[in-house]
Amino acid sequence: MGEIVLNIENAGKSRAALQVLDGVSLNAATGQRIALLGHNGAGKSTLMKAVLGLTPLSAGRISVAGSAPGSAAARAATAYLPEAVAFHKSLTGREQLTLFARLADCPVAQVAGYLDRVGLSEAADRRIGTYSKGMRQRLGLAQVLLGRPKLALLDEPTSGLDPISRHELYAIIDEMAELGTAVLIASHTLTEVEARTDRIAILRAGRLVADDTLENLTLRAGLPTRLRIRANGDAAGRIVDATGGTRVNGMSVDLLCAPERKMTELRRLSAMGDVVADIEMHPPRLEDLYRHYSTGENH
Amino acid sequence: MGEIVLNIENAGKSRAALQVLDGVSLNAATGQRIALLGHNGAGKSTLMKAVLGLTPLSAGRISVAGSAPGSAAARAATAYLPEAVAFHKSLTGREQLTLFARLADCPVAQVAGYLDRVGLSEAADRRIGTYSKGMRQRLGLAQVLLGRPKLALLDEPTSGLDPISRHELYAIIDEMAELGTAVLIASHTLTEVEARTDRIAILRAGRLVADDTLENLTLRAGLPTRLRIRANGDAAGRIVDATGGTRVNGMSVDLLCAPERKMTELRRLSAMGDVVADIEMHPPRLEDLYRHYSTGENH
Amino acid sequence: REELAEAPPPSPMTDEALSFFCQMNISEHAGPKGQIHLKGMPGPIFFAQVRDLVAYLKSPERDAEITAIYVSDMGAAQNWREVGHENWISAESAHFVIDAGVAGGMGAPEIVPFANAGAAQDFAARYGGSIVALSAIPDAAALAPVDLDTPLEDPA
Amino acid sequence: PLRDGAIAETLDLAAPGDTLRLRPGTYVEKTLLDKSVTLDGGGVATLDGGGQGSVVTITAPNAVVQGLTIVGSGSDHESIDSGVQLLKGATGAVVRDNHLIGNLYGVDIHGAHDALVIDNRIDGRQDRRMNDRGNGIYVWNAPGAQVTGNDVRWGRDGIFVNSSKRNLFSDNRFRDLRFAVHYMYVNNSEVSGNISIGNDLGYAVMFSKRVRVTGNLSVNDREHGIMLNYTNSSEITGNSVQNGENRCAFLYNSNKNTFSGNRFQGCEIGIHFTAGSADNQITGNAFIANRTQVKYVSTRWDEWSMDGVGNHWSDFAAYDVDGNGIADTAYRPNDVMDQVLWTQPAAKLLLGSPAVQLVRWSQAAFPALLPGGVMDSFPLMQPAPVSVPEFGGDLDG
Amino acid sequence: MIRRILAVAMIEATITRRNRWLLMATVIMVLFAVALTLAGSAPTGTLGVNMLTVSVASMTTLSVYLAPLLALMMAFDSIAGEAERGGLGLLLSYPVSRAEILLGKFVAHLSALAFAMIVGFGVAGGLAAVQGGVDAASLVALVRLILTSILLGAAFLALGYMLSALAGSATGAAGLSAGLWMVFVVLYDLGLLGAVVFDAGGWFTQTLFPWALAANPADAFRLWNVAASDGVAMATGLSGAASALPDWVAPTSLLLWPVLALLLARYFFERLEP
Amino acid sequence: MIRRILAVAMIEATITRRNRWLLMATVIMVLFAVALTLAGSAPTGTLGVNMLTVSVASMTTLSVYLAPLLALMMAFDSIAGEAERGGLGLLLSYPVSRAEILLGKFVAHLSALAFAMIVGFGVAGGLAAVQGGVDAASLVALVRLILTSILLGAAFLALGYMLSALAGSATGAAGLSAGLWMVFVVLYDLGLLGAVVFDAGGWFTQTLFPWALAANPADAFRLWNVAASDGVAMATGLSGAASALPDWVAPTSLLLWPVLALLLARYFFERLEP
Ligand SMILES: Nc1ncnc2c1ncn2[C@@H]1O[C@H](COP(=O)(O)OP(=O)(O)OP(=O)(O)O)[C@@H](O)[C@H]1O
Ligand SMILES: Nc1ncnc2c1ncn2[C@@H]1O[C@H](COP(=O)(O)OP(=O)(O)OP(=O)(O)O)[C@@H](O)[C@H]1O
Ligand SMILES: [Cu+2]
Ligand SMILES: [Mg+2]
Ligand SMILES: [Mg+2]
Repeated sequence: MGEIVLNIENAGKSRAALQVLDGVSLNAATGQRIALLGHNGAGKSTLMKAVLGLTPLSAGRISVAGSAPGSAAARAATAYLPEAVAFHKSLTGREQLTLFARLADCPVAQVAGYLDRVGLSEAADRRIGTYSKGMRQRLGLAQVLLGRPKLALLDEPTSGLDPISRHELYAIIDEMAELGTAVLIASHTLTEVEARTDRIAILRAGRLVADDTLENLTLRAGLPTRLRIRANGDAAGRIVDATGGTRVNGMSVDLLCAPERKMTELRRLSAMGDVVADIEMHPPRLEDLYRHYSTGENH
Repeated sequence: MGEIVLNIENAGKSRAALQVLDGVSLNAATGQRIALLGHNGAGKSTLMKAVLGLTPLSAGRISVAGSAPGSAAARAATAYLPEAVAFHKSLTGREQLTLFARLADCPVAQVAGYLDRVGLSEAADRRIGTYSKGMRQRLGLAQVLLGRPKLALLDEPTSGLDPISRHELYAIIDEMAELGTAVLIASHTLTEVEARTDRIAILRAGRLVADDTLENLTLRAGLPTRLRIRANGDAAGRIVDATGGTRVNGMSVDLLCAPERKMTELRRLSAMGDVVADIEMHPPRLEDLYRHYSTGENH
Repeated sequence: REELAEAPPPSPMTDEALSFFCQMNISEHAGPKGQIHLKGMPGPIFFAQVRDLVAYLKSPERDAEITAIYVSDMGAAQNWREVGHENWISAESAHFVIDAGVAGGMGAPEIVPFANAGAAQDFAARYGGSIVALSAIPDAAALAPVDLDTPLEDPA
Repeated sequence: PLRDGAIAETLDLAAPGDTLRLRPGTYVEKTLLDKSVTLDGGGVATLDGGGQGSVVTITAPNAVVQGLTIVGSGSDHESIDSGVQLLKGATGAVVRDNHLIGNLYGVDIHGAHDALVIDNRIDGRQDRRMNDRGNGIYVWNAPGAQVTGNDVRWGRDGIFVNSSKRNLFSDNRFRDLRFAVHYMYVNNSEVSGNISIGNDLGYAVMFSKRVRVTGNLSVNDREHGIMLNYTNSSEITGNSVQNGENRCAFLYNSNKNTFSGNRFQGCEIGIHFTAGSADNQITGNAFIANRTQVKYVSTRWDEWSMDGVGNHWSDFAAYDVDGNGIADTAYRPNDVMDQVLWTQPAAKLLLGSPAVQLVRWSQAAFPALLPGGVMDSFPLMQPAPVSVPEFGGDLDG
Repeated sequence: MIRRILAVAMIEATITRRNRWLLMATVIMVLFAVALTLAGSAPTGTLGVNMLTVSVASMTTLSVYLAPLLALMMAFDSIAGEAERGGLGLLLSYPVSRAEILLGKFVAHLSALAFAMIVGFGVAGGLAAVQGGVDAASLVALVRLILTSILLGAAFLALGYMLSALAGSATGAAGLSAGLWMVFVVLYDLGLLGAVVFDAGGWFTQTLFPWALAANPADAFRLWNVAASDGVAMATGLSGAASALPDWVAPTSLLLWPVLALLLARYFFERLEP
Repeated sequence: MIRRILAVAMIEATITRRNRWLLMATVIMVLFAVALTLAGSAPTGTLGVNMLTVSVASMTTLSVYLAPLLALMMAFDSIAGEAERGGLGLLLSYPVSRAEILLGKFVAHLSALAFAMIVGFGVAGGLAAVQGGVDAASLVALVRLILTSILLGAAFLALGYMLSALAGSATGAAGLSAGLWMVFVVLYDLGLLGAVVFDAGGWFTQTLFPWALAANPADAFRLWNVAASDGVAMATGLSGAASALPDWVAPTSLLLWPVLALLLARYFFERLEP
């Protein structure tokens, strides 16, 4: 694991009566891609703003590349894609990006390239007011690429992007990570995040309830694997009786079993001989994990 | 098929040099759920705004429940969720929703119920300015439920919603459809749309390039099914030679074949005997279809 | 001028008529009189001497827009004392004798109006002075300080 | 004796220097004092002229009429029917302490020199129109006449003085008249310490020279408190004019006069200059709360201060940083807007409009733009005190 | 329709209250009116009118400035801002017509304005009355002042909506509003004044000028208040001049303007693409 | 740092041009200055005074009102509005300090203001010069007017930023700006005048008052222009106070204010949570 770029210790933030963040500790090392999940209002965006120094914390501390959040050094090291990108509508995409390039100390000549990269070359000289939602999001994306950030905070980066741009986006994220950027992605699109991140952090009502790799989380969650057993002929009834599973459209039986009981069950099924035509194994997916961690429910 | 609620004929819209919509014809009948797909800037939001009468067309015509778009009757029949929901930030969620209920001629007493439905009861009396992005989106959703619209136009309804709310959303859509509402959903989240809509329409640069059920589209697209053949032992080379497929990590071979050639290929593979250990069949998914229709590429 | 078409007719001189500047009853004083009609005012403002009327006209001050100006026709007057109540003539068309060295009703040097140029000439021939139109009356004739010790003639 | 004609009979018998004391009662007869006698009503006798001619006529020098109530003069303006008429020859005649009621004229000093009219109460007629009434005291060609301490009410002018000189009118009270004091063609006279209340016009000086108007009070007079009309070289000092409905002071073709130490307060216009009034010296006066302090249409500058002393202006919020009682900056009562409004009455419709205020405001800040008019380079911070008779405020007593 | 207008009006009223416009407007009105009344009490002297009349006369002038200003400030953001923030599209997808939205906002803002006027002028008027007595005529003048101020405010509210619909952006609308205020409140009269001086009593001054004056709502307001009350006319110094026009002209102008401006605002609002 | 300030300034300049503020401000300035010059010329024509001097004198008063107004109008939206629209958070994630952002906006807006001033006063001055001749002194006065107007604008731009950072919402900022304008341009002087009248030449009037006057940037502007021009100084109500102060006070005040106000703006901007 590389150097720690982002270090959040015990971050707390209260707003009026609300405890928006509560004892959140999180680290990100160079090249890591971390998904930040959580229900609406869990505090994801607030955490990002705190990392940016836009919002002061009420407790705990954050350091970004060794500096305090909001310090010039921290900001130079950080790229940010807000959840609701807003640009001045009377500027063109190129003008807006040029401003950011200048501020990020990045050669202005590269602006055209970045615009092309996010598919905005044609619209570059139109006013942002005429952009579609996705086009604005793309422009937001383009500004993330400026400079060589050590830390990228992407707040729902795929929102508004069309499917093809989403793939592009994850390609970009991978590329950034490869170049050593630590990427923190707040997202609700679990399927995408599942495959594309190294670690997953889940916020629940301001508390960090999970922060690990997908495998470890799966293990730790102890969520049951679903076995789908296709019966030969009309043996489904027998299988139900034997395993305590539930019958699915006549021929099949679904069986939930905890990870530690999986091999036992498999062996028992094998022993049943040719009444079992086929067994499919569905390990828990991120969605189930998410449900588990983010709601605190047990299935 | 029910009564036609939305009838778009040859709609065209040009903006400055841009042809944003170009000869778009689309119908929606009661109870239909139609996905509207397309790349960023394809014209989805513009089409919706035209249906709402917010944007005048430059060509063609639209009728909503038999009335002109923007007429009182048409608006009474329509619910709309904009892609960027914006409410007055100094109002509370309840006040905002109450206004909409009054305008939609819907009993104000129901407001609390709808707020609960989208999970905002706790935040109902806080100012919208303090809402998280997803909470604002939820409020937007709540206002769609008001009244009994004949037509619901949802522009990226899941954007910003957490995974659990997304499920909720599609449940709500199904419920509306069951009650006879024609629902038009502009979305980029193909996986969700795939399972939850009756028909799929795809815009490409302002032109409607697809409008059919998923099956028909698949048929018509003639996209190749991918066959993954696992070789026994080291027979992979032989299989490549025989089929012209591409070798995948030593043991397997991928073979793309057009729908009409699928059975022929299968037969040929069967005939090869036990060199073939296993065959997996991957029919084209919506993502492939989308790529096909929305970019005009052929893979 | 255009507004002459709608100009109000002259008002007869009454015993109540007060001279605009000095608030005295003009009928009690000899010599030619004047009246000026102002827009929006029920009656004219009167002047015990034509000199004062001219002074009013020459002053840049305006109470309202002037709609008509009348002066006594001394040609039609019975005599200097009884000027007559109805013999008003439009000041624009009158002939004025200035510098005649005659005293007006209040005692200041007077500017004497006549409808008839001949009558004016007769007057000038008798008392001196020259004949001018309203617009040609010099400022001095109306505005110059008056030396009360200068003897003036009281015309018959 | 109360019989009609009794006085005449008694007078026939009287010798110069005698005093006739009348018994209480009303004597209906006209009296001619052609001897230097004193006719004393003792405050209880009434002379009634019976509505013909003058009630008392004096032709003898040093005759005295006092303590009488005199009523019933005739109504002829031509013969100036009066309560008491002092004709030529009545030099040094005295009219004192009488109450003259309802006579066409109260006292007519007609050619009598050095007559004295003192402490009479003259109530003129109310029944006729103002024009047809006579004057309270009429002074014609009466050099040296003094009118003092009289109380004149109703009638036309309180004192009308015509073609006279060396008169003193002092300490009189005038109410409900046309003019309180009316000067025509009079030189070298003085009006002082009088009170004028609710008359059309207070002190009107016309065609006169070297008149001193000083220490008088004018309250609620309708047209002007003090008017100078063709009047030159006069001195108007220490007067107080209050609450005139129109102008506190008005000058028409009047030159070389001095206004000093006057207080002009609460009038529509403080002082109004018109046609050809020049070389007047205006210093040490107080202009207090007049709606328009000065109305003076002029294209040249007129300096209203002398030797570093100007006037007091109640509307001038000025600084006196050195505390010498004189404001640090000059005061200009009128601006371009005033000139426009005076010369273009139609523009009055714009009064109160922000545009007008904008113009005024910039004019106030930069009076260099002004096209002439009055300028007071040494405005006084405080008004100078005036000494005028007390106006008791009882309008009916 | 009434129901929908009221629904919009209620929300707008809430917003007006929340963003403290109501408070601001009221405080401004009270401050100015009271300051003017107190300041005006000293040097006006006795004009034969009572304090309240004098105070009403000064407040008439004040209102010429303030009523349009407050109205424009309340109005300029209300369409452009909502369009810019994106809420307008959603609102317009409801079965509420643009005219109804406009009227709803108008009702709310006008109520706020009316509240501010009544409190401001009321307090100042009360003060003047306490200090210097009242009579029926001056009370009527005060009530007239308040009502006409509200009318004036209504005209400029509607004009503000028009600009807001025209401008495209809230800042643009703010600029246009400032311009409009200048034109109507200052420049127009300045132009007329210039023309009168230049014309020197000619045809323009005699025939066109009073009508041109009455055509401006700010001037119509002034003329109405002054012409209707002798006392106020006297206190303003305008007596006599106001009679240059028939009595009905100024009131008609002031009553027509809000209607006209609302129609204009509606026209431009209809053309607005959110 | 300079580079970043310039980057922000360039963008702000573009925005100012695009949303027509530059045009508006210029048009307003030209209209007013020219109107005032022409209106002033009619009755003063006969005076024989140098027209340009007259025009400059009038325009000084104009500028006291307009420069703060235009500056506040340009400034009020620029922080609150951007925070409201959401662009500020992103901007602040860049390595550009708030002070730099502030300065960038300041540079852009001040340039726009300067442009409007130069064109407006220039045109009016030119007009006056053409009509009534020029001399060196009046030209100097014109240039001084333009420069001090820009300084005055700078002070109020910065004050506007301060309010914009304070207010939280653009409409709130608009209201506060209106209030600030009233206070500095009108109420402050009114208060001082009241105090002077009340004090009746006492200690306050003689010692504190001139300094209090110079402490207000709008008055400092006036004092500077008045004191520097002989012709006007003697004639103005301010000359007493102006002469009671050392020469350097008013210029110092006017030069300090923009700096001070920028520091204040920065202080409140730093505290703003976007
Ligand atoms: N007001 C406008 N003026 C000019 N062009 C516009 C305007 N609004 C939209 N467009 C252009 O019209 C095209 C279609 O925009 P639209 O918002 O309908 O796209 P969309 O399909 O909804 O895209 P997205 O998926 O990003 O929301 C885009 O190219 C956009 O730039
Ligand atoms: N300015 C604010 N004032 C008060 N409360 C706020 C403010 N901003 C956010 N909150 C509250 O803080 C909590 C966290 O908000 P945040 O935006 O961080 O949520 P989030 O996890 O990003 O949600 P989403 O998925 O909807 O974007 C929410 O309950 C929200 O209502
Ligand atoms: Cu006389
Ligand atoms: Mg968020
Ligand atoms: Mg869209």
